[in-house]
Amino acid sequence: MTLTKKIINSGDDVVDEMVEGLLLAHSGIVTSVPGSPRSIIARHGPRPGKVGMVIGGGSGHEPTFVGFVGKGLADAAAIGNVFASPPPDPILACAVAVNQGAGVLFCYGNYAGDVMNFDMAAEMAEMDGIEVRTVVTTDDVASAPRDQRHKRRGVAGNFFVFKAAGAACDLMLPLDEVVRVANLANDRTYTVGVGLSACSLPQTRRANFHLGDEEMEVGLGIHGEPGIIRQPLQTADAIVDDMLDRIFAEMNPQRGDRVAVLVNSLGSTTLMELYVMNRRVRQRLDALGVEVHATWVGPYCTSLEMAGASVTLMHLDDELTRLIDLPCDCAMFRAG
Amino acid sequence: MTLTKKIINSGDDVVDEMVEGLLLAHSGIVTSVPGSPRSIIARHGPRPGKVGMVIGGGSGHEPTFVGFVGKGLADAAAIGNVFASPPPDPILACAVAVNQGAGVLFCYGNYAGDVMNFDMAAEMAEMDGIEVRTVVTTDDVASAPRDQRHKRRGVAGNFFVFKAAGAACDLMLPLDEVVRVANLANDRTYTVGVGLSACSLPQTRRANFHLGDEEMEVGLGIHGEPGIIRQPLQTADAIVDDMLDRIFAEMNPQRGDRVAVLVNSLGSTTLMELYVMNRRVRQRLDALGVEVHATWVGPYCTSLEMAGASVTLMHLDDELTRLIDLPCDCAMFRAG
Amino acid sequence: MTYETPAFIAMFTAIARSMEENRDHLCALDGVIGDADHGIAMQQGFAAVDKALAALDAGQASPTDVFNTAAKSFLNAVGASSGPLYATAMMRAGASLKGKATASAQDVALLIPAMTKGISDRGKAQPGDKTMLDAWQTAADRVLALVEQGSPLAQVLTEAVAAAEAGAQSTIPMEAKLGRSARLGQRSVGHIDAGAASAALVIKAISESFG
Amino acid sequence: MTYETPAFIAMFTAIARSMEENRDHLCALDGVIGDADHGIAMQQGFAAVDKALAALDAGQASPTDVFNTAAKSFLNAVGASSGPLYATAMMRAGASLKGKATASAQDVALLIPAMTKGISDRGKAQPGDKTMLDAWQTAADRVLALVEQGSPLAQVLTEAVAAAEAGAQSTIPMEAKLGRSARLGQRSVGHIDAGAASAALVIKAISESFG
Ligand SMILES: Nc1ncnc2c1ncn2[C@@H]1O[C@H](COP(=O)(O)OP(=O)(O)O)[C@@H](O)[C@H]1O
Ligand SMILES: Nc1ncnc2c1ncn2[C@@H]1O[C@H](COP(=O)(O)OP(=O)(O)O)[C@@H](O)[C@H]1O
Ligand SMILES: [Mg+2]
Ligand SMILES: [Mg+2]
Ligand SMILES: [Mg+2]
Ligand SMILES: [Mg+2]
Repeated sequence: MTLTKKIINSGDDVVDEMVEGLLLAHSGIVTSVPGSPRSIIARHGPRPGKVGMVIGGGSGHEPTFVGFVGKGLADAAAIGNVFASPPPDPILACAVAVNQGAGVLFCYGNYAGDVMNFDMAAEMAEMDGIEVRTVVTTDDVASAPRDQRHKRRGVAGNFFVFKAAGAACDLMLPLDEVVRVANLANDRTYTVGVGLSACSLPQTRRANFHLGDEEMEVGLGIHGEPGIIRQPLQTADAIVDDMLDRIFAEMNPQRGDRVAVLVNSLGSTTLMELYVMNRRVRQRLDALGVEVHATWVGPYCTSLEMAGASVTLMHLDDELTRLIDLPCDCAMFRAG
Repeated sequence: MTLTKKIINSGDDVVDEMVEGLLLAHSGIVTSVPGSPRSIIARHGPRPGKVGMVIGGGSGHEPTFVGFVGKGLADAAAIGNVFASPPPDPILACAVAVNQGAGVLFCYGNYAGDVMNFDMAAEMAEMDGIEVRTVVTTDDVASAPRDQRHKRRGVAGNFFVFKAAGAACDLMLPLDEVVRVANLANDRTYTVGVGLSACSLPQTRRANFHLGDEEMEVGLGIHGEPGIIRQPLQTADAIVDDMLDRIFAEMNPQRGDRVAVLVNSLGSTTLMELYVMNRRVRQRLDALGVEVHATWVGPYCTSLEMAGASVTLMHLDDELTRLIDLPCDCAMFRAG
Repeated sequence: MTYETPAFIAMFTAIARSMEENRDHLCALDGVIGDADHGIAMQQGFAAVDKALAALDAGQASPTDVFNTAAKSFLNAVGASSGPLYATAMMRAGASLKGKATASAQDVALLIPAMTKGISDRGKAQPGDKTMLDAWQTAADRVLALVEQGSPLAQVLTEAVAAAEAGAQSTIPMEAKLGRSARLGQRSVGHIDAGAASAALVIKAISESFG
Repeated sequence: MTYETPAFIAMFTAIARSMEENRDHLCALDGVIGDADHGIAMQQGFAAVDKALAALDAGQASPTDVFNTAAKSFLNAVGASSGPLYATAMMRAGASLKGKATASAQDVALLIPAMTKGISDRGKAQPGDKTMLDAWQTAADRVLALVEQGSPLAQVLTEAVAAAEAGAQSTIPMEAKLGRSARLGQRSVGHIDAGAASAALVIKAISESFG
């Protein structure tokens, strides 16, 4: 079997070299904790009395998570190997670095590995006298039935949950309030993704699953985990309709409601395709009389070079609207 | 032969549907000329006495060109079919829409089709009493020998030339000065790209060229035009070294010089890979004592879903530094 | 024999059909040394022409109107290199029929040199630059020679097709000087120019339409 | 027969070698229902362990030190699900040898139940959830039964391997309840769990190292 082609030096070094390159590129916005290069912290985030917000997870989803560190967003991100949760040490280093006495929020996608490692880091932080609270994101509608929402994966909707929670921290809300906001944001955020082709890990350079030439996988995860159904590739409109039907079934949108929209590329799906999708998203929302308050289109939560896309809706209320609108200053994200 | 998979409705409609979707997503920043949907104009760009700046070219390079329309950048972009120059009409509509009496700059990549269509539009604009001046970008070092720089293609370096010229317009410089700045920026901008895999047009959904499983094409164009040499895939460091050797041979960097860096994905090459490349770019510049004033990393000038990347250096002087630093407000670009 | 508006509309329909059939083939040719879209440009351009002409009132429109409408719709549908080149070609062809409600056999034959002039004026290519002009110019030269000799239209067109095909084939050993493939130098040698290949097909469709 | 620090270091070297050899195979298994990285995690984790242990002063370090060093280096190299699970397993194994400079054959045999306890405490999986615990628990149960009967170490380990392999195979018809494959429900049925497959290999390497 032929190996995939990547511009890397070695699969074993790729994460460390990526971190090096990104710290150089965005040195005005982020730096790393001395002695813990995979603990990325915002230069202008933490300040006295502010709740510190630590996000993180495996690499390979860039700009998630590293790109979302900055003033008004996350104060720190702990970076793992490709598709692997970071171990507790770099998470703890983040918590220590951003702790300003007001406690720390851990916010990350709901995966067994992340939960175990972040929980270990939380225990260690508590031993250091740092109060830690955790909110895991569970926006992937396709990943478990509605009555088991807590089992769902966190995917591109991270973007909205991090934005809202980061804004709450920036507004100097206390830890309890930040946790409430993060949970509220997560509860009101819904994502469905489709995959058109596999990605390949830099260490193996082999496709991590196989899809037929004409097939797509509906509901697949951002690590290539299988979804709920494999079917022939549809048109953009049909794909979006199916995604939105699944989201609407849960969100139950009413005329006059407001949403924020994220049309996200999993990697190699182009902006051209995403904008075609966004057109359909808007048609459907218009038809329901739902107002689109803001739209983001682009590769925000990727799965290496996977082809595919996801649509996320955040069902806004007044509080979330204000939080989403609050300016922020990170390396790869534009707000407002 | 199997067709590539894309999230589209039809190859014939994809450009119009993309434009629709992007106007909806970025309605605060861009709109289109009434009756000419492929003429995208900045809501807050044109103003009395300001030189109007019109960019444009084929689709398939997003966020180039549409993403670079906004205050402090281009006032308008005319959008063609995939990989095809727009015809004169939408270009003319842009010129008419942004003309504020101070003249209009046409700035676009140097391709036969673009030159013919923009020149026809310029003639038509002149007939309408609009003064038009043209600067074509020619940053692709690999596309012609040094003594035939005027024959070179314009590729990712567009980004820097547009930024500098757009800032000059925003500073209300007169047309002559804007043209001087655009030429200066172009003369000091150098790009080399490598391709790892082909892209496919939405209408044919067939790979538009063929590369072997272990091969890369050095110097290829952003439409998949062949480059200068086809060779086995190298490491990231070796690829960057080769790119920079070609750039340095022309730029002739001196200790103490200043540059802006763009590490650009042609489509499916990931941020992870680009940051690994950026690490090497910085190592090489550090070794020469060249200061990096600013770095951009990401998909800025793509070739549909092609795998590959380019490195662009802009050899800054004080004037260009100031222009590059000037804030701008477009849908997909972060300055400063 | 004389030719009126419907004959020219039919000619464009024939070209459109040929481009439709050859779209992917022409894209593949363009892919070797260019950007793989030439078939799309030609197909889309002539489909737009066909559509615009179908909307024309054939009773009212002159042959010149047909060519001008074709030029405009081709250009606006396509852009690219082919757009200005073919649009100018069609405008020159239209100009050559100016004021005539009916065209003679000779008028029809001279459309090919007129179109060639348009392509040459717009693109400023030289024969030997490895462009569509290599097909058009070879055909135009042959047409002019035969018209000079007073050859019948059927013969003129048949020989024009053969000349265009030879002109297209002649681009294979050439090094590209203009257009996207210009930067390839030696690497462009050994491949036919896509624009020259489509030119031969256009001329063939014209010939069959009047044959 | 008794076992000292070098024996445990050698055991980890043997595991590391096996994970190196099986990396791509384990990734492929994980790819079917997970994220295709399990082989990398195991290879990278045990390579880090091997490296950390090579830096240890074998004259100074106790068996417990070996396991604690292994736990720490595995965890920090890997993260993921495997990191906390195996790190906790190794810490429990280290604790079971606490204060002993030399370990008895029975101590060695009881490492497997100790590690299993760690995995179970950390991951809170139940047997039947289609995880690595299905291999570890089956092996641990067999070990405890044989130790109870006073069976010799060689036999205990040989049977532990067989039990682990059976436990791994038993995951094939199971529906996943935990970890990345939990959302698959029915679609996870019919495929072996990658973590269970690697667990059998780890236990095999332990067995061969002491056999
Ligand atoms: N200056 C020129 N004069 C004549 N023909 C040209 C010129 N430049 C390009 N061409 C022709 O155009 C063809 C390419 O057309 P097309 O693929 O439609 O446009 P683009 O180059 O914009 O992709 C080339 O194969 C060549 O024959
Ligand atoms: N809670 C758990 N308890 C025991 N084993 C688990 C648990 N969650 C996951 N696993 C095991 O971990 C394996 C996956 O490990 P690995 O691929 O290294 O981590 P990740 O899931 O983070 O990619 C699964 O095959 C399963 O055997
Ligand atoms: Mg993983
Ligand atoms: Mg083209
Ligand atoms: Mg072309
Ligand atoms: Mg895994």
